[in-house]
Amino acid sequence: MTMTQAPSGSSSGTPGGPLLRVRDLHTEFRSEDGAALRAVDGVSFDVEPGRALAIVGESGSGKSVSMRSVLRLLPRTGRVTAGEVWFGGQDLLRLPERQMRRIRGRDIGMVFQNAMEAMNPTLTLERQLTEHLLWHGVCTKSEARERAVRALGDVGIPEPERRIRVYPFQLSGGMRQRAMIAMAIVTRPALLIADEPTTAVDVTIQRQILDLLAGLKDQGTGIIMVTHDLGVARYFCDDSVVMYAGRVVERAPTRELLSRPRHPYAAGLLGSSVELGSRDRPLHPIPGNPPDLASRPRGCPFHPRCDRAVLPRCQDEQELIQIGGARAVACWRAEDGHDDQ
Amino acid sequence: MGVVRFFGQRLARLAVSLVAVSIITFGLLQLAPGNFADIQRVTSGATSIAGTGTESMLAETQARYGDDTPVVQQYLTFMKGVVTWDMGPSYRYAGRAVEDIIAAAFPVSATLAVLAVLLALLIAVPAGVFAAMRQNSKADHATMFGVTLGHALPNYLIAAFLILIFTAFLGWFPSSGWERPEHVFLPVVALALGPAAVLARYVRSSMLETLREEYVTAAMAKGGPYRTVVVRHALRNSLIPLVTVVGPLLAALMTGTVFVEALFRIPGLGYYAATAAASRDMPLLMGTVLFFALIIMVVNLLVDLTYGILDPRIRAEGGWTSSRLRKVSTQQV
Amino acid sequence: MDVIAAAEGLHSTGLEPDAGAAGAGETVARARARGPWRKAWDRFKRNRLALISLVMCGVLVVVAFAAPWIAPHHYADTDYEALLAGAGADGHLLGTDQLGRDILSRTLYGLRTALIVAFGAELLALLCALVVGLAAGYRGGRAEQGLMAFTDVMYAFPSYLFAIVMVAVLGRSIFALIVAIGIAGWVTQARLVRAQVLSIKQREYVEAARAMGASGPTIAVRYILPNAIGPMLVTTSFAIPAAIAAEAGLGLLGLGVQPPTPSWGGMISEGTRYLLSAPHMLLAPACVFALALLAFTWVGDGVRDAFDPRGDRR
Amino acid sequence: MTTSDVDSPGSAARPLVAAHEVSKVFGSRAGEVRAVENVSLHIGVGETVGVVGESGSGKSTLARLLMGLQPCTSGRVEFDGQDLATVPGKELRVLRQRMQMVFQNPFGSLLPHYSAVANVMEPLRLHGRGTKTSRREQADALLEMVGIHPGFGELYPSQFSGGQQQRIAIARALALEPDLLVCDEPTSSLDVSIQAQILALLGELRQKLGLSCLFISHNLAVVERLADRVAVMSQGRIVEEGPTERLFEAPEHPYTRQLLGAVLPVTM
Repeated sequence: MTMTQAPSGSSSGTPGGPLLRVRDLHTEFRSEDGAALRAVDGVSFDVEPGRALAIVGESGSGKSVSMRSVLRLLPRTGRVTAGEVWFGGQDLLRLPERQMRRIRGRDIGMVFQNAMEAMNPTLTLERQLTEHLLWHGVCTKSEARERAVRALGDVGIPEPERRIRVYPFQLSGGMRQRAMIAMAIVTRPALLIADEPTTAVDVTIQRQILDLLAGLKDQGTGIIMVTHDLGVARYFCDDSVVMYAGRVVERAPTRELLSRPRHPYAAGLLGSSVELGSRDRPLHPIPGNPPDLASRPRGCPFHPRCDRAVLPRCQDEQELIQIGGARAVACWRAEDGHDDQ
Repeated sequence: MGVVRFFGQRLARLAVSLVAVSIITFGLLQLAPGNFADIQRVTSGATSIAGTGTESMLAETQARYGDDTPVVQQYLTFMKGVVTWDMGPSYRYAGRAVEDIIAAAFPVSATLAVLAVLLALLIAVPAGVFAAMRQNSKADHATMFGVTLGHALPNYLIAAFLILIFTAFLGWFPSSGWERPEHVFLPVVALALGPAAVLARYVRSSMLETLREEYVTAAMAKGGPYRTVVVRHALRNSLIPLVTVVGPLLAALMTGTVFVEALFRIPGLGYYAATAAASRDMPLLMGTVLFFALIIMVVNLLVDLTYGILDPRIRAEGGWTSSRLRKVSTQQV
Repeated sequence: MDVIAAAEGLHSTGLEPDAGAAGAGETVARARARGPWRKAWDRFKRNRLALISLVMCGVLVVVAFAAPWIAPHHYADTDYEALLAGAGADGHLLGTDQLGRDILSRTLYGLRTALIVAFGAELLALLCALVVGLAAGYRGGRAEQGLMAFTDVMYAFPSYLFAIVMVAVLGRSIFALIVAIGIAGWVTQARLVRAQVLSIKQREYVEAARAMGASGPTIAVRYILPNAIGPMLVTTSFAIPAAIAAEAGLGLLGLGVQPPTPSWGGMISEGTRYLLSAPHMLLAPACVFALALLAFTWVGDGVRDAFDPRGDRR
Repeated sequence: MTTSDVDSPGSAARPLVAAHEVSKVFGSRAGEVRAVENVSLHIGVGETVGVVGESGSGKSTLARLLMGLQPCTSGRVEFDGQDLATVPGKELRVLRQRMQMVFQNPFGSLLPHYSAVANVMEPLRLHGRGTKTSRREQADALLEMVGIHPGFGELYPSQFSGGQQQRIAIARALALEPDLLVCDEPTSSLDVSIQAQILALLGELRQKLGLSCLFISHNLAVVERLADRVAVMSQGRIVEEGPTERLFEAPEHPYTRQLLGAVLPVTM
């Protein structure tokens, strides 16, 4: 446990309780013609310390928007309209901006998809790795530099003393991605949000990045991994949440989810994934296209594409149903016997 | 490409461009129907400057060029004059040498242009940043409306309105002359508002673009105070390309002085260029045009150099290529 | 990333709802075909200022065309009984100048001069720019080298100065002004065409077209040109007010059309001379001039926003 | 080095297109970039060859060389026995009817100012096939075949989702009934569920139409699923080539092994 930097006020949280508890989160975007579009529509999940949670979904499912809602970093047109985000004993959504700022970067770190875009091209690594240590008053400038060098070494960048003086574009792609992770963990946050950190890199580098993050997890950091790749979830994440059209459709331990998905969308996603050695298994693609935010179907958002849908029952709102200890599914037919081949 | 090589290449290109400008101008003026003497004869008496100077000046010109010297010879003689800074007498301003007129007029125009650039920057940067940070607010819309006005109206029209307001109706500032400090105000404002509008629009859109960059979000995610993030991450990066706009802008300003100087009757380079053109005073026109071109090219060269120094990407990669720099500068204006 | 995607999707073009209509809904009738032009026009229509300005520009063009019939006097008619008469004087709505000429009539004829020169010059510039820019951008080679070398020179040769020299050479006629302003302006536009063509050439659909077996000219004319027209329209719509301003500017310097044909620049120049005794001489042409420039510029703004919705306006 | 062509196990079929020791060098500011170096590869009639590699391995460039879209710096490409470099431009365009391409970015590769059906009709028009009405009918049929309701044919590419755009692009590529279909990362810009739709469609069409296929992807699983034979590219070279099953089960080259080892399983 390297959580020397205890989250402020974390003492008030229940010991052994979740690190982050998101409840019924709703986020809306204002469209050009003034209509409110629900990008996130009642999302709930928990993150435990030392565990990784995968948020799985396709583009437009609201997985990234949820993360930015948690950190309150939405673009101007977006707004959290309801919900609670409990972290360290306080509801982040009700925190004044000044206190929220103390949490961002210090207690909750964020890793982005593409380091080329997420790092300022005109500042050296040193500036970018130390500035938030100074903002949060964690340590002095010279200590900050030492910590930054150490963080670079920790993520496997050789010659960190020299590398800290370069600009991001002077690093190779894989190295840059690591430097960005170093930037996020230099403050030793209790929670790390990783938004598709391996989507933009080659497979060989993907593996290295994930192993790096796994080391952090073993040290007690809670990690949220936003991904569209079930392989990443399977390799790295203890628990998974599947999102579709702004909603959580299934929540389960990753292995259980992948061995026996209960929601038809989750099953469809699995049936759509192509993996090595599955040459002879026929693909079962989900027909149709995901709905856009402006014309979301009534009730279960998946029912127009679902081969198990029963109308009009599926046009009614469907809450998550708890099945078993750790699983929940937003489908009333989840308990029906599966007849998958 | 190294800095030195880049610089050398650019200097060589500058020389070539200057020669090209001189050839074009000289060639065009050779095509002109009628020469100065004809025009003077036709209009003599009507204009005040004719009279005694004309005859002696014509004699001197003939002595210099000869009546039937071939065009190429004339051109070379003229260029020799340019290089040795001895361009002979002006037709229009009898008794004054072209180089003396330029030497006297340049500081006037330079003062105007530099003051105008400073004023423009002073208005534009805060206005642009302010508008960007309050995107789509009333203040933003008001700023952008002002920008459209400054963008649409040429400086002499702005000058006309300024004269109407401040001279005709309020009587605060004189409308012409260049002797006392109060003569400076109206021309500088008239000259600055257009560039200020261009710059403000540029700063605003550049800021908006930078604020959308993921590294700004990333800096916010690190817990940076909004203001610090804006200044350190967004403002800095959106002002670097601004340097490249200042070059073409200065060029526009320098030429813009032509109209403002004519309107306010300020004895600057532009004023002389205009009168030289109107009266076909070829040596003076050639001299002023070449001098303008030289200034603009030097300014552009300095701008490119500054840009390379400011942006670590270019500095570090040694990407000193004009095409790359120019790409940045032309796209934006 | 999909925060941005979501946000931009909402912002941009109404693409998402359409995609939905084409995808999920089985109602064919609901989906309306909207090509790039249709979309641009729809966006332009939503911009009220641009729409009003467009009408205004139409009115200005009609007035300029009909000036001989609308103007109460001929522009050169002198009324010696009313020299420097103020606005509202007998028979002279906007007053008269130092020679007793009717300011309203002169302003209207000035508009006529300005528009003829501006449209003529822009047409000339556009023709040159399209031919050279397209050739330089698509073919590269000599055309490109030539254009780039020439622009290098023209970069140091400010267009106004060039126009001044041209007028000095060609004399003071409408034709001379058109040529001077057109030639001075085409280089920048040619560069823009070239840049546009180069960027379109990078687009995958051009490579796709080559892969389909399309020939060079077909690609240039059928695929690149139509997609370059939008941005060119933006440039052109800004070039027209610029050309109007250039015509007046040359007039101001005494290099405009031959007097007594009125030019706004000349009128402004004269106006400053009689500033204190007759401010209306300056006020009337300056206001109409400003109005015309703003109307054309706002149309340009509208066109730009219509073709580039992500531009700095939003 | 034609022996490699003869020796490779998949060469029972007559090669439709064959690259013989092709190289492609791009000049750039930083110096020369050897995008493709000394690569030999052939595709037999009715065969699907997969090329895998990481970004910058030169696989996309190789596809363009095989299509004759870019000239080789050295080596030659033969299509049905004809050296593409020696075929004059006009005949090359005629030859292009027999080889068509599907690109990574479907929206970028469709003509934005043409409707969906016009996009599909365009290759037919270019090569003067049929009349306007017959082309229209053919385009409607093609759209139907790739799963786009012809009633949506009048819509423009920007009005479709990414997966639908790729379907339209496929319909367009098939309009000329080509012998060879080159797919350059056709699913990598698409979501997982849409990727599956497109892969299923491509698999089905390939069988139905008896196409020869070059399939380029960074995704090993995708290539494994579709290809009969696979070439692994790294830094411009083919490091290993072989029948799909053999290559995935018993990779010989260390790079192939590294690549395979990095893939994350989903269910196994």
